[in-house]
Amino acid sequence: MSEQLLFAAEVTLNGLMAGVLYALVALGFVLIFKASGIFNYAQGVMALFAALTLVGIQQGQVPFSHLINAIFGTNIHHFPWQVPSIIAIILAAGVMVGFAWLVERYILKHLVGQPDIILFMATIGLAYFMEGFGDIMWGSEIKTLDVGLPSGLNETIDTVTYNWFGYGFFIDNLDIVAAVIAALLVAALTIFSQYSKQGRALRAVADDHSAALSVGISLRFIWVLVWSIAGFVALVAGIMWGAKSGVQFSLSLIALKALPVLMLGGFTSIPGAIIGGLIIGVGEQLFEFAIGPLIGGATQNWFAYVLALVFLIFRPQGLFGEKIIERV
Amino acid sequence: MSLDMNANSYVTEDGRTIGPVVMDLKNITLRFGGVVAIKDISFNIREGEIRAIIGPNGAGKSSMLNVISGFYKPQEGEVWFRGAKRPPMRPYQVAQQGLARTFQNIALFDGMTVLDNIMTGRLNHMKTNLLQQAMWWGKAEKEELANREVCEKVIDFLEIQHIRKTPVGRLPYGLKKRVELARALAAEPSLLLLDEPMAGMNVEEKEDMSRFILDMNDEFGTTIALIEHDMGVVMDLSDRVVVMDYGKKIGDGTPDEVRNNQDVIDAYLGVSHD
Amino acid sequence: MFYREAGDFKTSYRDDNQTFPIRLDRAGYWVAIAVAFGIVPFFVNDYWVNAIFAPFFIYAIAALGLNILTGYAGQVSLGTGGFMAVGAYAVYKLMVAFPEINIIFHVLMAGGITAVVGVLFGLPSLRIKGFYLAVATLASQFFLIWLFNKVPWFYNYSASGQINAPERSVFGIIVTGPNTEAWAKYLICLVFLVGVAWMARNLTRGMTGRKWMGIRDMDIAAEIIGVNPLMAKMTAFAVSSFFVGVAGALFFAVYLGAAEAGESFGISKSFLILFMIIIGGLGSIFGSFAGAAFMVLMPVFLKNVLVGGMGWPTDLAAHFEFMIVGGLIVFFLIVEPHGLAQLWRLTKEKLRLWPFPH
Amino acid sequence: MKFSRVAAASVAALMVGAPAMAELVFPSLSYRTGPFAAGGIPYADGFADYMTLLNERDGGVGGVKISVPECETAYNTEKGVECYEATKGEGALVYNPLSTGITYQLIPKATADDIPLYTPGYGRTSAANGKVFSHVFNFPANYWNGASAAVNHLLDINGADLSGKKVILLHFNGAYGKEPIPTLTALGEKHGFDFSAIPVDYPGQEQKSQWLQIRRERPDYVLFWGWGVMNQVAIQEAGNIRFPLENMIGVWWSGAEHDVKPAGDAATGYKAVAFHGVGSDYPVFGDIQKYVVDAGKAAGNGDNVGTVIYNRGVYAAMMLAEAAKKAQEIHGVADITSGQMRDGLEQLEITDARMTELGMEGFGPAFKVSCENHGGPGTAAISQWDAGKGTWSLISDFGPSDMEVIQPLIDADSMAYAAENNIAERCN
Repeated sequence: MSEQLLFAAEVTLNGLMAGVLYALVALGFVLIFKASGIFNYAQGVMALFAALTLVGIQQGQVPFSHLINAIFGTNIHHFPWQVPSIIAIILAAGVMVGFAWLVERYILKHLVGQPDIILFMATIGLAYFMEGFGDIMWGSEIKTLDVGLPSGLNETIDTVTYNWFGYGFFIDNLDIVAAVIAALLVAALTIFSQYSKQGRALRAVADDHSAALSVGISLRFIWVLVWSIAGFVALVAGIMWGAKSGVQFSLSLIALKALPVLMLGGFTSIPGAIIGGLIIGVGEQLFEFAIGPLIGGATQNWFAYVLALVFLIFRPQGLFGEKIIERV
Repeated sequence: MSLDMNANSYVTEDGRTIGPVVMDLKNITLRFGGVVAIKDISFNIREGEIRAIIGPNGAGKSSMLNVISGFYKPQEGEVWFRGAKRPPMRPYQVAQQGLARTFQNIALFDGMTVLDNIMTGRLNHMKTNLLQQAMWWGKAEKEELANREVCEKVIDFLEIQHIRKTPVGRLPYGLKKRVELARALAAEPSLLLLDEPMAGMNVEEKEDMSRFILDMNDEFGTTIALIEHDMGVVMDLSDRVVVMDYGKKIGDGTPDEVRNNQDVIDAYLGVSHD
Repeated sequence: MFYREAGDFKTSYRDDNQTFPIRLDRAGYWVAIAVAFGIVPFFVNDYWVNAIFAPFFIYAIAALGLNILTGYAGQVSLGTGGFMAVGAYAVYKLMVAFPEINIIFHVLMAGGITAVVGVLFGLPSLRIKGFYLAVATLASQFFLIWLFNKVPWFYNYSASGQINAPERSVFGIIVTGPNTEAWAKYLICLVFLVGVAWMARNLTRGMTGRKWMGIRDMDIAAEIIGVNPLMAKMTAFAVSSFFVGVAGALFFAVYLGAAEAGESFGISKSFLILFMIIIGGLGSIFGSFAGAAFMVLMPVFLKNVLVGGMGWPTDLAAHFEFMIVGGLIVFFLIVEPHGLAQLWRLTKEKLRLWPFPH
Repeated sequence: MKFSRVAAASVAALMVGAPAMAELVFPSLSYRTGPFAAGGIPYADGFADYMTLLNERDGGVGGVKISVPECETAYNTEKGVECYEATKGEGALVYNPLSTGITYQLIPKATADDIPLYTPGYGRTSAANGKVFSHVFNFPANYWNGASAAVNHLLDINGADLSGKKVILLHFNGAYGKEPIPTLTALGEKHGFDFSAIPVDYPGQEQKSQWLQIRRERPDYVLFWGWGVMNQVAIQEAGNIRFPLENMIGVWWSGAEHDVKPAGDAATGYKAVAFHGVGSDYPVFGDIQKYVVDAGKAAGNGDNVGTVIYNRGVYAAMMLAEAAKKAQEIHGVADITSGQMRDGLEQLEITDARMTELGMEGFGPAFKVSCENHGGPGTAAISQWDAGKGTWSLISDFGPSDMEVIQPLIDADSMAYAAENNIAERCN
């Protein structure tokens, strides 16, 4: 194989891995959109908030210490303990469930029946609120997240590919772990929605709101449930991205990576989110590899959007979205 | 009574003049995927008449109206308007030719006032460009006021002066129907399409609406094609009636002719098709 | 008791059509204009202009632009920052290339260039609707910023990629550059704002505005009654982008004096202006003003209260600001989806009946 | 509206509430929030803590107390402008906004207002030319010095021969990141190494393709100009692809503890250019601990003392305090104005003896500012990270940079600015 082809293959593989991470974020959007028709812009901030909470619990930080210190003139920062990762993850997931309940109780309940775009803008407001809230609760300095995930070059793949092609492929261990976890998550969600009572209710609501209501499914319960699941997905995404870069403000910007994935895959389709994520992941890496050097590079920020845009012009409902039928 | 349907124009019993054919539909077939909504239907609409399309639910009446107003493109057949075959065109171009319509599920612009809604009916009569409108003074204002006068006439005619400045979203159903009619009428259309103008109304409202339809036809000479499934009302109002069932035309003629048509009676009494 | 329409009979459609049908409103409007042009310029200092008036006026122009697109024509856009950048870079290139032409024309031409770009990026709106369109406009945001960063021609090959506004004057009064007097800066922004607001008002009360609102409220019905959706959407994109471009041009040339695409016109700018129109009121001229004033004044106010008044650390205050902005957006959407403008209208309606509530 | 009246009242209160007694006002335009908070917090803390130390230990400068009004910019230019205008009225002596974008806004404004700007290690590089930029000071070193220092280090470890070597600059795709490109291009021609640049767009969370490219091209050295989350990701990715980190050199804004810690042990050996000392092994930090932190007067929670960016804040504050002292000497008044402060900055002289006196022996170079040269000596050292010990250490002395290459670049860029803005040359 020629060298360029090998490089392209390596880039493609890495693009697939990156795509899995994008899909993970997009998954949270799809869940909420399916169940409630809300395009939840706050999903990225939820990932940040979940990761902040995880690190905060892990390191025994005192929540709101900044605020307490400012008001009472005290100087407290940490509890005298550290919490093991697994317990911290469970606690953080619990916080996300509580958060879901609060969102339903104080926001969604009051916005039932509003146009989609109003709901969308409400989630933008929610995102801002949570950003400030997360910072007040845990402080805005950068935090190192370590739950024991491996990272770095995968030796086996490197050696095997070197023996085959004379060029060792680079695959990040963290990406492999992320791919496995994402696969497990999707499998778990599928099983949950197929075989559990709540899952069936969830699918019923996604299918037809009013019909589901008429057979006695509590919409409010479903919303809390789905926001909790989305919160958990956000926690997983937050761990994956946070392990890469530390937990900080920029983590919330990963939402921007997921939006083109959604456009491509359709807002209502879980397979769409995954395949869309893979297409975007591979597409932007290959574009940067092949075309990037010709036009000066740093194309990742917009390429995904332009790709999705061009695609949408030809298929307005996305890859797996339901066909739009217009009526009067 | 003897009417020569093939003559270019004739005078009805009540003294109105019915002119030549305005709209001629020839062998229209419309399919959605595998479902045939309209199957090989032909009929025409004459100038000045009130033409009704009736039929049970799902007969394809609304689809027919949508074909006429250009929203659906039939797979087969031709639409002739004012003696010329209508080329494929977008709905707004159809409207520019002088068609106006109302909708079964009211399609008013909820965010605008009654007056603004009615003014939208005038949009094919307004010619100032973007720049002139941005500057307002002069042409744009003059045109706006001239068209406002037309709308005020329609408002007077339909007796909705008191709600002129009310946002449409706040109106009750019956008034909304009336505003929608006003919007269509304000366009001074050469053919007015009414999609179930009396659906969901009580008797009193129905009477009002019937009166407006007759007056419109009478005073402005507006050609009207309407869909309705209240047989009684239709028979009183219209000059000629098309009856549809399962996408097919099963009857066409004066109300009396239709009333005595065996197929029509079967369809309305629910005789099974085998 | 004095605020009512009784006794204020309209004898022509022209009178009935005016912007402020109530006499007191009309008077208030003229007083506000007179004060803004005749009195304030004599008292403003650098702080008031640079921290409050200039950003308020310029954001109000941008908010008017976005409100036309989103509030009137119903097309949600998250690309406002990118279009402001087009205005800014266009005015920079024009100012440098044609120093002999008056800056007013440069700003207007920058608006025109932005309008063309806006129409170009608005074309997909014919096929793509709702959220898909909102997300698609992000493509223009990211692409434009990347472009201005990447192509050195836009910043005249300067080492750092920053653009600096050279000194230009109108009727001999310097309006750009560091030596601009506070009042000159204030007045030039005000003149543009009044002009833009007047145009926005005219367009929205006439047939153009009705076409936009028709597309917004029910696009299919609008098309069937005769609105050409292509023309309606494209004029909305063009007019909106023109205003946003003017805002971007003023933002760079008059207000900041120096800019860099990613930093000054990033995605947060797009969101900021979207918030302005949500809080102020979608589909309302007054709302664009109210929203811009609110979003400019509130941080300054909060900072002075929390940091200046209560002695809190600046970071806490900044975090609170985020929470309050976010909370207010949610609050407004729940309580009053039509924003400050609607609250204002309701207040006036109450006032009209006062002191006899029935 | 009622609301605006309240706002107006509070603004007015803030503006009228100018200090009753004489104070030296050094506003701190900080960013403790937003995407760059990780760097903004320690810097603001260091800056404020040193000024507090002077107040507590020495009673201010020349007997006049110092006040450091802090204003949050969130690295946002408009907020920066607002902060500038808000604090200007309080009698601000000098601005140090820690943001290249805000600096560009303020250069013309501050010059017109006769207030100096002090931008050590950032801002507009060509402002080192005092003939054009009368009110801007960026001593002791700027970006181009930093680029040159990195190349000098490479020359050192390669026996002064870089010909045929491949050097890649991985940079933030914005004004700041593009600064070193002309210098490095020129140096590449001079020393015969093969130079190319790879941009990373804001925020830089995802750099896989850039690092795959680096892995393919196998450069000998990677130079790095990043800020914010880009730093952490880049160092981590470098470790991931097994790029030898001792061959990666960051600029001083890419060399703080929080940049390397997320990468863990893999970051050991990473180098960064520094223009001041690292660690807390200087007597001044003992004083800060004693007079400021232990007295509960620290700006932050005190655990930043001795970190790289904190030290930079301290260093900047020290320079300004020294310049204020100089200004007091020149003009013979204790309560100086911003114009006098400018004179103090222009005639500032830092000697080794004075550094020792300040408890900062060897923390930075000795130098003298002049009317022509506002950029100082342009010296810089190389520091290296040891993940095991968790500390940075200097592995070279503060060496000079290649002014032969840099000076023409400074002259060309500043002259272009002068021509564009009709500025007459000073100092003649």
